[in-house]
Amino acid sequence: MLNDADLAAIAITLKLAATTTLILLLLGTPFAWWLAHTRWRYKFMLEAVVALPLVLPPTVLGFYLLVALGPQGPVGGLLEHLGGQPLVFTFTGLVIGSVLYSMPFVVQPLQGAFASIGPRPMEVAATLRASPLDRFFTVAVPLARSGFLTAAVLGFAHTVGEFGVVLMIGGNIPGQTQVLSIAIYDHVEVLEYGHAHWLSGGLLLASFLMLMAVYALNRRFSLVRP
Amino acid sequence: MLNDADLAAIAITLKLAATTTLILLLLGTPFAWWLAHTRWRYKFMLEAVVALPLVLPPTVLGFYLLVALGPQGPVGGLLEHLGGQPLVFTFTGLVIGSVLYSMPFVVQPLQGAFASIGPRPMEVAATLRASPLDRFFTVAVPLARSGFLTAAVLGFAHTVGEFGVVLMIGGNIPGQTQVLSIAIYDHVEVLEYGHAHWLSGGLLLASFLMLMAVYALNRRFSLVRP
Amino acid sequence: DEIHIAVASNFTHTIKLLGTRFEASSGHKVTFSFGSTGKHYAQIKHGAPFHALFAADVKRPELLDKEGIALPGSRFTYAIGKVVLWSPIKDVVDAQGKVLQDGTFRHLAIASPKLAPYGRAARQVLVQRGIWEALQGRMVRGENIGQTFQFVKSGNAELGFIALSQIKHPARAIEGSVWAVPQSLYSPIEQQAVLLRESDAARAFLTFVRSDESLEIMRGFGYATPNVE
Amino acid sequence: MSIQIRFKIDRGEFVLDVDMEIPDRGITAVFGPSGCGKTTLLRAIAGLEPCHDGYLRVGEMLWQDGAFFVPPHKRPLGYVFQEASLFAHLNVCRNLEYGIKRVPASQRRVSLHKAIELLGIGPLLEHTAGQLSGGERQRVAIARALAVSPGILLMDEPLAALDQARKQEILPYLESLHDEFDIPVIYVSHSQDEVARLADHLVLLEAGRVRATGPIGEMLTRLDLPLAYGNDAEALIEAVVAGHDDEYDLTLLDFSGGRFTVSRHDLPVGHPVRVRVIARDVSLTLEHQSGTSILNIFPATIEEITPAGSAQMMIKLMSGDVTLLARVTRKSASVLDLKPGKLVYAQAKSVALLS
Amino acid sequence: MSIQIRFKIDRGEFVLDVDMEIPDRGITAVFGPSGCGKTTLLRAIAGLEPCHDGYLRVGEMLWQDGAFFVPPHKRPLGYVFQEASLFAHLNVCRNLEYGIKRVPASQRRVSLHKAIELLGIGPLLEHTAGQLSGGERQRVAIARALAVSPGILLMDEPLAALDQARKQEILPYLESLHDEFDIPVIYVSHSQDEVARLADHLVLLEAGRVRATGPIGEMLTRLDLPLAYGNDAEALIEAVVAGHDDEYDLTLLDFSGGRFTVSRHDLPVGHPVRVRVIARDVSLTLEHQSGTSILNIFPATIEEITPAGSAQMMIKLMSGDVTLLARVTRKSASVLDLKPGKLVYAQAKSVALLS
Ligand SMILES: Nc1ncnc2c1ncn2[C@@H]1O[C@H](COP(=O)(O)OP(=O)(O)OP(=O)(O)O)[C@@H](O)[C@H]1O
Ligand SMILES: Nc1ncnc2c1ncn2[C@@H]1O[C@H](COP(=O)(O)OP(=O)(O)OP(=O)(O)O)[C@@H](O)[C@H]1O
Ligand SMILES: [Mg+2]
Ligand SMILES: [Mg+2]
Repeated sequence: MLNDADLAAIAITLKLAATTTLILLLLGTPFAWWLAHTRWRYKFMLEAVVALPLVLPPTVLGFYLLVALGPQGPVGGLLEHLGGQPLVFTFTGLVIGSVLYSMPFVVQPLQGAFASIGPRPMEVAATLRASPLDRFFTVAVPLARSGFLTAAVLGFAHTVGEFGVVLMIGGNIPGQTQVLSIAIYDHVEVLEYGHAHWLSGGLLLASFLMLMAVYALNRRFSLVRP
Repeated sequence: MLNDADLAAIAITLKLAATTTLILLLLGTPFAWWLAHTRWRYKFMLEAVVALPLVLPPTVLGFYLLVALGPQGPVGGLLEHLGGQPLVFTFTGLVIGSVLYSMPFVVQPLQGAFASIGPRPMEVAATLRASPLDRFFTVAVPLARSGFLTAAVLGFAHTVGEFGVVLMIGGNIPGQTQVLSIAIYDHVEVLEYGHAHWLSGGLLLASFLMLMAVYALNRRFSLVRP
Repeated sequence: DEIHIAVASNFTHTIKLLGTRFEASSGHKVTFSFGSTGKHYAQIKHGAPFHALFAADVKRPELLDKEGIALPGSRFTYAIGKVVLWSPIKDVVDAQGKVLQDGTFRHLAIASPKLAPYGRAARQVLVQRGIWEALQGRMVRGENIGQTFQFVKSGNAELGFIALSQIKHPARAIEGSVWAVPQSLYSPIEQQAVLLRESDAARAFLTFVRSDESLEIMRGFGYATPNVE
Repeated sequence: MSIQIRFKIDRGEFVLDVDMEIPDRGITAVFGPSGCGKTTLLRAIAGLEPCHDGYLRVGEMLWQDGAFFVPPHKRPLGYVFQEASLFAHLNVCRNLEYGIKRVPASQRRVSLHKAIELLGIGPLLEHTAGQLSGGERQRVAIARALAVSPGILLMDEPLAALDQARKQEILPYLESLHDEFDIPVIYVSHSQDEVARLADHLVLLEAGRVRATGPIGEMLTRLDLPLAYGNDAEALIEAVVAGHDDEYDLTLLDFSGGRFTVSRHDLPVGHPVRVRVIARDVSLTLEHQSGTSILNIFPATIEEITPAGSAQMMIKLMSGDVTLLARVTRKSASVLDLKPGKLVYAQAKSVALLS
Repeated sequence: MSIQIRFKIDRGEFVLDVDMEIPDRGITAVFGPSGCGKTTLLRAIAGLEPCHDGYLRVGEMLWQDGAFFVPPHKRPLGYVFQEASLFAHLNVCRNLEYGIKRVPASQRRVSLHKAIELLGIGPLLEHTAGQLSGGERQRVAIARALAVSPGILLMDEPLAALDQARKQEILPYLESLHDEFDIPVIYVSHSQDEVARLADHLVLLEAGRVRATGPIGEMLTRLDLPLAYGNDAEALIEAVVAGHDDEYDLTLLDFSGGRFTVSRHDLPVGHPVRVRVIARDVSLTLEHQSGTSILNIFPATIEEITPAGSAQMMIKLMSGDVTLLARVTRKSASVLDLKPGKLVYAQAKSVALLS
């Protein structure tokens, strides 16, 4: 049922979604924390910028990324100048695009979760000898658990389903940048419905199982909460 | 710079995003509240289902919606049987598709925000004579304000930028179902980059201004908070 | 050697078969990236690693040629698309396409005339018949010819202008009812290919595409073939 | 009428199992050690604690009977929670208004203005909950609960966070509430002092069960209850104002065993009052002594003597028909040869007029 | 060494402005009405309240001096917050362990085991914060703060939510902390009773400023401070154990004015103790009386007389070189003709041994 290209696409998709989610959590967490706590006057501008990539259709965003990251673009040009490899049509390029596009889905829930903790638990932890980083991980993160869950699920799922950006800056190269969503799209596009149903069904089922596991696990942990 | 079709597309886009966001908030709020408070054993399954549409590429989701809502599909067939109008290629169809696709972006932040309020404020309100609905609006909603903000921003922005689903079940009829994202996409596709830049730039600027206003307003209100 | 080729979506089935044959006979390996020609053009301009482009039209290959991105002299027409008016239901479409004037259909699907050559052809047909304006409100547009087909196939649009290649398969008969639109009603949908990078394998593949064996295959999938000079 | 309460709430290790009837007038104190179920009981009365098979009737209102259940917001009660519970999204003023708005104007009896003044929160009206000190928060919460003009007031240690001076201001006001508006109060406290000062009726909880319940005066002097053995063991005596001594600013109070002299309180002659005499403040002498600064000396008969620890004795006295408690060392009891039936003089060094 | 504190924190209507030096041994109580800035002061000491131009030295450790600032987690302190502050995501046991894990084993001095036992939270170790009663939460918070073996302990009304019996158990333990481990404690309270019982040193705050500071004994009997006029006005007396009366289970304590008799405490002869005599428990007689249950009678000279309200007088007495307070009615003062210099007998009905 699944040919080699499909299998490769699945592997790339998982790798892309996992990498993107990981990077988003890594970058998004401190950023969301900062947004939740800064008293900077103009933070509302930054908050607006975070949500901005969303309003562009993905293909169009992908197009602009292509221009920016391409050899004639500002980023790509600079990179080339410094002797780096170009980013477009590579897995790295895909990751950059996905990270940008899925950013708000990770940053916003985290920011909300951090803000709702309030200052008290962190103060308590400080009086119990926990350094800022220590208390961040042992207090803020567990208390913001539901925010992390939302962020991770939205970020991961959105990256799996994302397609326009990835198509544009990835170039749909089988085995390298062809992800599952594009593979399914291709099948639908050329009327290979049977194949598309299989892939979609499998994707849905796998995602459903994964999400269910995540939520069930979350439920088990949260039983400890008040 | 902008032709009539563009202007119509802008109007439809705004109408679609506003309608979708409104419907999502209306439906998503009670649903999120229920998810946040139920002790139903199997709620984790429902939580997984909510995030599921995300993992399908929008065009593919659109395709399945097209089939489901079409005259031979289960929903469309039933509707036709009951003497209703078909939904595909109508604004209503667009709304249905967008609602389904943007659902998790609204439900999940709301659920998180509701859960983090805890039971106490609602109990207090009950002892102050507030009926369940009353206290929901006067206590739960204001306390979950940041969740509503996140939900509305993500829902709105995602609908504006959404494109695959809308293209598929809208049929891209100018003045009826041609939204801005498709218009921009068309320009990029046929190398009318100048036009695309204008539209994208305008969209970005307008969105930026709107988001900034939202966040700045939010900041002003939240100054009252602890 | 391994070569990588960007191909317009409508040509997917055909080129896959060509690719398999080519690999068997030459020992090279070919991979394809399918997509809209507009995207491929943008990607090629920004450094996409394709060896060749099989476009859905003439315009983009011409541009690449002019801009000096394509290898000089490599551009050629590999196939000519045929437009049909199709419905999956029997007897909806008559052999003269009268249904367009008399029919009570709710939706007619076409590809976006702006984006897709098949859409442009559909418009030419309707303009010729003088019903382009009248049908505006009943027309739904697919982003590409694939989507247009889905509109019709799913029953949401009763009929639509699609590519013959979408319903014609060498091994199967055509379902439903169809009007094969006369070539005279629209300007030919020439699909051109260009070579983008120097590669013996790629040149070999382009040559293979022009072979009689290949042309036979293309005709089987519903394309007209250019007169080989 | 009365308040009838029957609840059984099972929480695993802890089970609240109460079945009691308390008066629906005056202040009923719920007293017991930490973790005995006081808060749980109050929550159940408010309808906040799910309890499938309970029974609750407050005066003529049936609030719960098995499956029949009046939801919390339909119960005309005021609740002061044990922990700060101000709405974080509203400032003090709007917190106060929240409940009032939901009470029909015709049912408003308590003056918000008065409550604000009394609780000293006037200058804080524009603050948010986060900008208040612990005591300030609690005071706002009290005012908020009062402002809904409740039919019954449930208070969970409302004064624990307040200083003595503030307590002294609020307590009389709470008392006046039930005098003026006839609002019964159920008052959770672990301060025997506060309880004696305020309560008319006492419910003694122990590990989720009612150990005893009854009028405060009786309960405080029952030598079979722990109340009589604490540092604050005391007797409450009903008396009436007999007159005033204008020269020394004193008030004279008559009870069946004699006359108390206390600092002046502006009450009309004949007004009934409650006087509190702490056991450790009462000394016994064999003769009526003079040349002492103690003004309150009464003849009394020893009723009962129980050891209170190894060095002390708790002595129950009858003066007239009034019970007094005195705590003396075993040595004194032995030296003075105290035994039931003996006539002694009880000297009460300090006597507090409560209401 | 000492603790030197200088803070100025401006919050608009409220300004905390303190500059004081307190001892770095024993228990220092911070006492004052609700909203006077006690919590703010404690938070500033912990480093939780931003204060740009403050100075704070604890013993030999400089914690703040203008821009120099030791962050809270590097200050070896224990903090019991005024409001419950358990981590909601951890059960009781893990709450307790949180701090301990972060203290090097070599610096652990306080036994968690002992603290758990004393605070009676052994059966609650598996509970989460939401499953605890108000008092239980507070007890866990105290144990958690103790368990980090702090160099200084900051406690914000730690016992307000606890019943008398529990307080009686915890107070001696807190005292033993500074005896055993030499941990200084800064203790916020609005209970004069608790303060007198516990504190060595007192800081009196009023509206953000230090009204007075000094050793507890001195502060309590200063007639220019409000402490001497409350219901709990009292004197603290240093005494030593003189012997025991085994027959009656009593302990005899000598001080320069005579000998106290109190319930037995198992202390060696010669052990220094602190005795508390509440002003309202002290009556004055002109003659030494007999036939009374009162055991503690001392000759004393009247030092100073001040009115306390319109009906009462506060009388400062010297017995030996010790100050006592007696509160009597103006009438008694007049009848007995009390005036400075006069010799009287002070009868202390009840006397509490504190440590
Ligand atoms: N964030 C803030 N903004 C403005 N004023 C504040 C803020 N926090 C506290 N205050 C005010 O500072 C004063 C001192 O507060 P603090 O919490 O130190 O009082 P406290 O002595 O601990 O009182 P309590 O005994 O009631 O706990 C109070 O009047 C309070 O209203
Ligand atoms: N959700 C819960 N699950 C299990 N046990 C609980 C839960 N909530 C409270 N308890 C237990 O129920 C008992 C009674 O709690 P409650 O809050 O009624 O005590 P309390 O008398 O108000 O004590 P305090 O004076 O300390 O506030 C406590 O032992 C507590 O540990
Ligand atoms: Mg309680
Ligand atoms: Mg405080």
